[in-house]
Amino acid sequence: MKDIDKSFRKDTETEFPLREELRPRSVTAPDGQVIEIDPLQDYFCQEPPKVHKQSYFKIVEDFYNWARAHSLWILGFGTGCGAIEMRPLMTPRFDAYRYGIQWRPTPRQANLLVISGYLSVKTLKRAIRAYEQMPSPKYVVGLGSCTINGGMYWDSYNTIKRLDDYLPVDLYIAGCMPRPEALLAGFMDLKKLIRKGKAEGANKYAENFDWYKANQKSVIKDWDMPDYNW
Amino acid sequence: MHLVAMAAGFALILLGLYGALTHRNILRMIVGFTLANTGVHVVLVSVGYMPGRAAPILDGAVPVGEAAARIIDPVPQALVLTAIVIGLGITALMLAYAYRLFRARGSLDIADYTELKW
Amino acid sequence: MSNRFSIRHAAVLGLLALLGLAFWTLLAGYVPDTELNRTAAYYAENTARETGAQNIVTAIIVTYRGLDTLGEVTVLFLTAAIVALVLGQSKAPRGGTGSGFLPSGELLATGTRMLLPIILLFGAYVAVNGHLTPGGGFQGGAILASGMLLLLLADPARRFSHRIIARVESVSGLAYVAIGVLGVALAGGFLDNRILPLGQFGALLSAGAIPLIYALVGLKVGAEFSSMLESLEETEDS
Amino acid sequence: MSFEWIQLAYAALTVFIVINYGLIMTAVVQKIGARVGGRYGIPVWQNYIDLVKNIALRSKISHGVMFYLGPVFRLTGGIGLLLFVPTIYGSVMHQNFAFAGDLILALYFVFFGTLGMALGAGESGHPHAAIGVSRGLAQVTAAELPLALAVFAISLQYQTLSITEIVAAQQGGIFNWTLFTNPIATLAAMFALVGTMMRAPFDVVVAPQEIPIGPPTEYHSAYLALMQTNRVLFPVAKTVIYMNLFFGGASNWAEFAVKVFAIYMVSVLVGVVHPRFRVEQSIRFFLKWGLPVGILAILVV
Amino acid sequence: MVSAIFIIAAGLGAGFLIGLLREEQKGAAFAVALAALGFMAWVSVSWFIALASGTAQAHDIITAGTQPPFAINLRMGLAEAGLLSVITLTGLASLIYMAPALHALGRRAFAVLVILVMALSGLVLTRDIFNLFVFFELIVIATGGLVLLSDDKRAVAAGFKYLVVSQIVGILLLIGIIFTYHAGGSLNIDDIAAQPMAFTGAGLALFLLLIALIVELKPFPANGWALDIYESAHPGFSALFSAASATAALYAADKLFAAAGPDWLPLATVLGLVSFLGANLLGLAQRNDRRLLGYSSIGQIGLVLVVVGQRDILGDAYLYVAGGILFTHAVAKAGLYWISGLVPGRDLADWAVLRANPVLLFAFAAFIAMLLGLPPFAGFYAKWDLAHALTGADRLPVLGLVLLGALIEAGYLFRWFGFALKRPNPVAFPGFSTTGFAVVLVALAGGWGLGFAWGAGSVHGNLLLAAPLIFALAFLLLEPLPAWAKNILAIAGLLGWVALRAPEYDPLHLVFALVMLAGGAVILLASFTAKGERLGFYPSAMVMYAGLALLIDAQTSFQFFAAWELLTIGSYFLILRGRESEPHALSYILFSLGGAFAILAGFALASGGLQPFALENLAAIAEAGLPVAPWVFVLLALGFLTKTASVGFHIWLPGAHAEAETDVSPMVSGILLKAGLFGLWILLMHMGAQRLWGVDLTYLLVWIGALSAFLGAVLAIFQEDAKRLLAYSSISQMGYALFGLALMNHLGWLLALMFVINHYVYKSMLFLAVGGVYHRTGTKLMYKMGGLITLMPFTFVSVLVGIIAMSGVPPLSGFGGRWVFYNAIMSSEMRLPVVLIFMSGPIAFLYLFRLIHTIFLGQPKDEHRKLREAPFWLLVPQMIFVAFLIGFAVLPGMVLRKVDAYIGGHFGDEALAWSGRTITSQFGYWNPVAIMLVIGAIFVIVLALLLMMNRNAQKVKQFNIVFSAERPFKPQTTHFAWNFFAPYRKALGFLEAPHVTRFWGGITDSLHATADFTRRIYTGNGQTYAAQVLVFVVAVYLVVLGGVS
Repeated sequence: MKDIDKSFRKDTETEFPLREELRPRSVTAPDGQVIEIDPLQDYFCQEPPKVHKQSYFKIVEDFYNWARAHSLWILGFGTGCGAIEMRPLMTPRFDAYRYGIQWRPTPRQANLLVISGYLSVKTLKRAIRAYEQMPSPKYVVGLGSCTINGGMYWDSYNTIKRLDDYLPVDLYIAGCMPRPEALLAGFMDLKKLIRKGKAEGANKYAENFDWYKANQKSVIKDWDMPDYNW
Repeated sequence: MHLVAMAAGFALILLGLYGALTHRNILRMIVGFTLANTGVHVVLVSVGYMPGRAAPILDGAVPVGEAAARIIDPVPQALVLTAIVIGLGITALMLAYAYRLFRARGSLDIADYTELKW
Repeated sequence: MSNRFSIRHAAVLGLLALLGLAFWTLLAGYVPDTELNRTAAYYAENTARETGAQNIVTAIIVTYRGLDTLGEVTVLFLTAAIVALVLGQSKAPRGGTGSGFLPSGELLATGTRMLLPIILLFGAYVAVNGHLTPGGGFQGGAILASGMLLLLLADPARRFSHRIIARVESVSGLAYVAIGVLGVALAGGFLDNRILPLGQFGALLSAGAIPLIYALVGLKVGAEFSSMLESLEETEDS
Repeated sequence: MSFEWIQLAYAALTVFIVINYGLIMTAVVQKIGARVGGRYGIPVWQNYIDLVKNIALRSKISHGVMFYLGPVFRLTGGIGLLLFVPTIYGSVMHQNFAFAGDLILALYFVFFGTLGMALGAGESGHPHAAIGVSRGLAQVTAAELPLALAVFAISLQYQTLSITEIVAAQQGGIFNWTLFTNPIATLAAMFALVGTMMRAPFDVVVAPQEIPIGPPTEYHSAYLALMQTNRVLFPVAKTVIYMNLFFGGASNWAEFAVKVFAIYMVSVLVGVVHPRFRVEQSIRFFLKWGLPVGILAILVV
Repeated sequence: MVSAIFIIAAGLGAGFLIGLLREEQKGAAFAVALAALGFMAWVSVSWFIALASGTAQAHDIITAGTQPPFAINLRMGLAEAGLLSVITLTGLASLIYMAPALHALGRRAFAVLVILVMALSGLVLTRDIFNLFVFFELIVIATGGLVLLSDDKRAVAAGFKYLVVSQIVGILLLIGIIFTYHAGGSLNIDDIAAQPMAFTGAGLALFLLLIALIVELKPFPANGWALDIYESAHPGFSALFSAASATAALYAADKLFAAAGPDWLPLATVLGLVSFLGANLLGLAQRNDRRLLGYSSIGQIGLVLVVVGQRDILGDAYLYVAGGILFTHAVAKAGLYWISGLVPGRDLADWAVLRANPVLLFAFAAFIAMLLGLPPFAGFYAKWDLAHALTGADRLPVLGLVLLGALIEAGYLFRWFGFALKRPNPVAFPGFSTTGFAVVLVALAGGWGLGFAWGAGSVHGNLLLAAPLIFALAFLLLEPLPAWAKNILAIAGLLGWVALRAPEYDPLHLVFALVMLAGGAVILLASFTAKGERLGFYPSAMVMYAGLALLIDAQTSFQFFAAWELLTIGSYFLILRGRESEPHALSYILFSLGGAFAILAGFALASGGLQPFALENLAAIAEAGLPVAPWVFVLLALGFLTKTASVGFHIWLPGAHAEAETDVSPMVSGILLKAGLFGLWILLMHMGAQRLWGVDLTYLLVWIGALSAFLGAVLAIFQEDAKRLLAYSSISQMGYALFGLALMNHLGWLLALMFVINHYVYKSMLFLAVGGVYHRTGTKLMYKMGGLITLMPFTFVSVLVGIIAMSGVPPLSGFGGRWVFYNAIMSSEMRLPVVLIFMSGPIAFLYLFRLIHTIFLGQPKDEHRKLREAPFWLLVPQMIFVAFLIGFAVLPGMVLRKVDAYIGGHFGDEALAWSGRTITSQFGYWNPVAIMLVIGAIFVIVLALLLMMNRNAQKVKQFNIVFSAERPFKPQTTHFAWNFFAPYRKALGFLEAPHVTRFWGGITDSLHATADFTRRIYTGNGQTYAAQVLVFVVAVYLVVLGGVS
């Protein structure tokens, strides 16, 4: 069930009009000269993401990976109903803190993005932005069936069906929805991946940047942001 | 006697002023002031008056040698002449002004000339 | 302008009553002198010797307080000039006024012709005899001007030459000032009458420059009054 | 007191000890909090891991020079504060650079890091950072006031501004501590301690979800690592001042560890049992309760 | 020497001669009048010179060859000669000025004018009361004629009203004369025996005489007729009416008061005061220029009448004082009326046309300064001596009221000047008549000449010979040069003066000299930015600097006060140059003048009327423990506090500093405020602590300082305008300095001194930086800026250094101030005010952060994208300041050590020990070098660490921020700047309530309301005016009667 089929892609030929505030405009500077503003170009860094090499010494990289594995900072961003299962993780019952897991409110300080359940196209845009703003190495965990194949929304016009078409998913946690225990188990597995140096989603994303972008743009019709959100 | 003249003079002044301050017609005001001026003149001469003495002219009636004892004070008389002439001058001037005012607006009411105020 | 007794009237009355209080104080405190004060006494004793004038008042006016008199003459000069200025701006075109009046009648015209020389003569007499008898330049001048008034009454349309009047006025004024200045040069000070000999006490040509000054004053006053009368006469409304 | 080169090594040692102490102590405090809440809590070495992780992050961004320098200011402020105050009383090694200035230097140097951080946060261009700074500065003006008054009170009490001399004056028994000789000043100072530790109820500055943690919103990787270092160092350095001024100082590292921990726990204890204040509420709180105590302190000295 | 009688003879002769001319010979009439007036003026002036230089003696001129009192005599003395000079010269100038109008009226008008001048001369010369009357009536009639010159149709009515009132005056005068004659047997003024104030006979006669003459002086409130004349007459005539007629009438009154004896003087004093205050108060509500000048004339004549009332105490100085005020007034008022003739509109704001001609504008300013008795004009010397005489005789209420009236007058005059300089020009420039312009210039020259003459006659030395002032005034002549040339000269002059004088100063004075003058030169570097000629800037600035230079040099109270006034005027004109500064400049000058008057009163009180008074003598007063000492202290302190803008007197400062030009703001903030501190310093150094009603006044000052520091800071954080923020911060900083000074201990003073230096540096720097930003962005509102750090990096650095220094954060120099502060309060007994200071410290941090954040950090605005760095010459002084701040931070001892020793000499202690690089006090120690090194080392190490770890950081753009997975669209909505400290406002916003502004606003509003209400007594009805005159007479009569009995 690919998202990119005829029935899903409606009306791609029509140019989607830019929002008012994103259209080029001109302002007058205090000294009288007129300055042309192109909001999409001028305000954002256009640099594409880089593939970051691993450390030269394997032992150093292993040490770093160990640290990364034991310091999973999740971006506090609930995309779907699965978010409700995330909260109990921090309660005394599950206490994910003991594994070095904690929530961060800003993508700059998070390195784990949990897509918690179905992801509407509208939210996808935000998820992409949030993901791209996280510093690498960064990890994506797809939570629940919806991120794997659309789940019960398999035929929805407005949700994506396969998360790894759009973001480099390191790990899916199946279930509808998965219990906190399953989440913990998933995080443990993620840790293992990280320790092994296999969780290089960020580099993968950078390497296949064009492919991901093409996929993303094919579903997000009002693509009104730079290609990479620094 | 002298007091009567002086009192009359003062009365004339007050009367003239009363007229000048209560009548809004410019001509009547002028008349009032003329009256008051006259009063002043009367007061002036009455001050120089000394009972039983003669006018200060040194003719046969008053020989030079006795002048000091026989004549009244000549100074107020000299002054009053000047005062009269000056009063006349001012009155003439006021009349001319009255004419000018009347020509300008066709009114002789002093209350009509109050554009300048505050 | 109502004749009603209003608050304004009452206020003015009150005000004048208070002013009257001051006057009353003056009046009540007034004690007439029994002897001449020192100024008057000086005049009584020295006028004859110093000025040669019989009429002490005239001596005071023309000599001792000559500066006042010069000022007085100037007041008239100014008034005449200003009345001309004030009225000059609303002057009627030449010949355009007075014509509305009816002729003043035979009686007045004839009377004028008869009286005028006498009036002029009398005026001159009063003016030049000021140092001897009551009278003087001012009185004489006024009499002269009354002659002029009579003329105007008799013939309202009549016009006199302003230039002549003005010349008379100015020349006599200048002469007066010149006499005053001569006093500085020749005698004891400004307007000292002793620039001319004092002459015989009681004679017409005595008392130094006093008769001369009074004659000038007479001319000047006459001219000034005439000038004022004429200015008034020449306005549009007359 | 004069300078010798060896002091550099001593100072480095102090910094090293205090950073490690801080890393562990804050983790322990968090663990205690977790235990109170029935959780197991983070491992005590979690702070080290986070630090390494942040340093090990590969991609970094910069918003500009001040953004870059912000954490530098911040950590310099923390280390400087630590080093301008003698850590261990009587120890030659841990006098640090106290010869450079007295208590006043320490008090004012507190603002150095704050200023730098605020500038850096400002250049990040994030409105939430600015809002956080606005709140933080607004709150600190009121919160620091009782401390300033308390410091004034005890400098009057001891007639000196030298921290060493103040500590010296408190030696010879627990009842020589300012805590007992001048309880009012101590109480006033405690208001400030609670108010400036960025813990509840005075932590609206970093309100994590409303204005994603306020000033450091844009900070990450090594920037964040520096700030984390400061986050463990600075409270300790500050607590050292409190310890020196009010609690008799420390004559060895063990005493240091205990006292700093105990004083630090005051703000933790207050924090865990109170909900959060809005900024104007906390300003009013300090003016209504902290200020009078402070004024009383300077009046009764 | 030609006898004075020829003045009268020439006047009369010319009058009659003109009568002889034909109507068409107007040119000849003009020539005759010109010759006559020229002759009269020549005689008068030659007499004046001869009498003043002592080559001639005063003498009587007798007429009719008879000695007075039997004949009229005239007197020619110094006063008469001076007055005659003024009258005849004014007449001559007016003749030239009015020539076209006189031509239109006819040849007689020339005669009238000449006779008027003659009569005025006669009024001055004559010694005979009846002769006085004659001349008086001549004046009345001539006035009645010349009123007609006006194009204004209403003038006729005004003339008539005038005649009506003159009738009443004439009546009173005649009755007075005749009864006076009756009482004394003489009409000569010299024979009038001094009378006690009695209300019978001679006394009452004298009263009538005096009151008639006073009514002729147009006393408030019996003066509606005069105002109408002033308003409607030809300006040339109004000039004559105000300058010559009033002057002559005043002298006539003076002659009689002199004769009437000391008993009557209070009458003159009281009526003069009523006139001075009343007329000036009503002037506030005036919008018509000529009527306003009329009010001012009446007020000024009232003032001279007050002086007449003080002739018993002024003694030899009487002529000097009265003449100074009277002559200056005559010249200035004539000049102003002549200017008004050149201005087509009658509203005050219509004077904006003067902007087309800088010379006229300068003349306007100079005339105002003359009227108000500001240095270096003659009125200033007179005012000074008057104040001293009044205090010497314990007539303090009189002094107070005179100063109050002067302040009100200053209010409307300076407001007017503000209109002229700032209001939109309502009409096209009409082109000024050359003769009118020339006549104004003559008046201007006359005013300056008088100033010189009075200075030459002053025991205190001539201000116009003071080198700094000459230097400053020279810039008037240099105005055509380009600005850069003038700037080089100005800088050279300032530095040269400092270099010249520095060796003679003690360390304290040296610091102030360096800050004010050398510092001024540094700020002037920024003025190289200006293009063109920059008219008016350099004279104003240099007068201010001259004032400052003289202030530091001042040895006596007079020198001090003169310098104080000079710097006030200079700075007023400087502030007024700002674009929106009109109301603020006005409130500045009013507070400053109010303060200056308090200082004047204080010095007068201190000296007890004895001059010259050396500033050191303040110490003697304090030591002697005279009961007057605390009052001297209070008055002087009040004056200085207005300059330092302490709370309560601070409302002028924010606007004045914020709206001034870019390079002016640092001058008035960084430098000018220090003048107030300097004054306080002198005061406290000499007088020490004073107690009033058991209250230690320095304790009060401490509180004021603390409150200023606190409230200034609180207000600053709520400002949106960057320059206003800095301005409020100045209030706060001056509060600190005041606090330190008032602590009255060694360290407190050192603290104040550090603030003097530091505040100069960082506030100048910040004002220049913000000015540079304003220069580029065109706005001062901070929320309209943002993100300028990359565009204006140098400016950012200077602001950064500035705010670090200012907030007292180590390692920069502000910390030194805080350190000294703590040591100072510890050695003081003050506890509670310290709390406020403690609060204001962190609050300062708030507004400073806001300043740097909202301008330089955050999101740059679209329209500022291509902004360039501030102009080079604005940056130069800033970088000098940056270097200085860092240098001063490391090596404060270079400056402070000597001053410390000096202050130690004063207190007799040694509060600080300077060993090596460490500064030790009784309580603590401070090693700036070590601090700098430690912090620098740590900073470098940490930075190196970060660079190592983050070397490959990606530079991103302004919207690359995390935004809750959204992204911002516009910088405007993303820059958190407006109402930056909203929570603070919620908590402490009540402190922002403008109580002080409301208080002063209430005072000015009620003054205006009173003025507007009271002036309705002038109904315009001639009859009412006549009644008012009578009411006035009767009322005075009754009051005096009540007083006597």
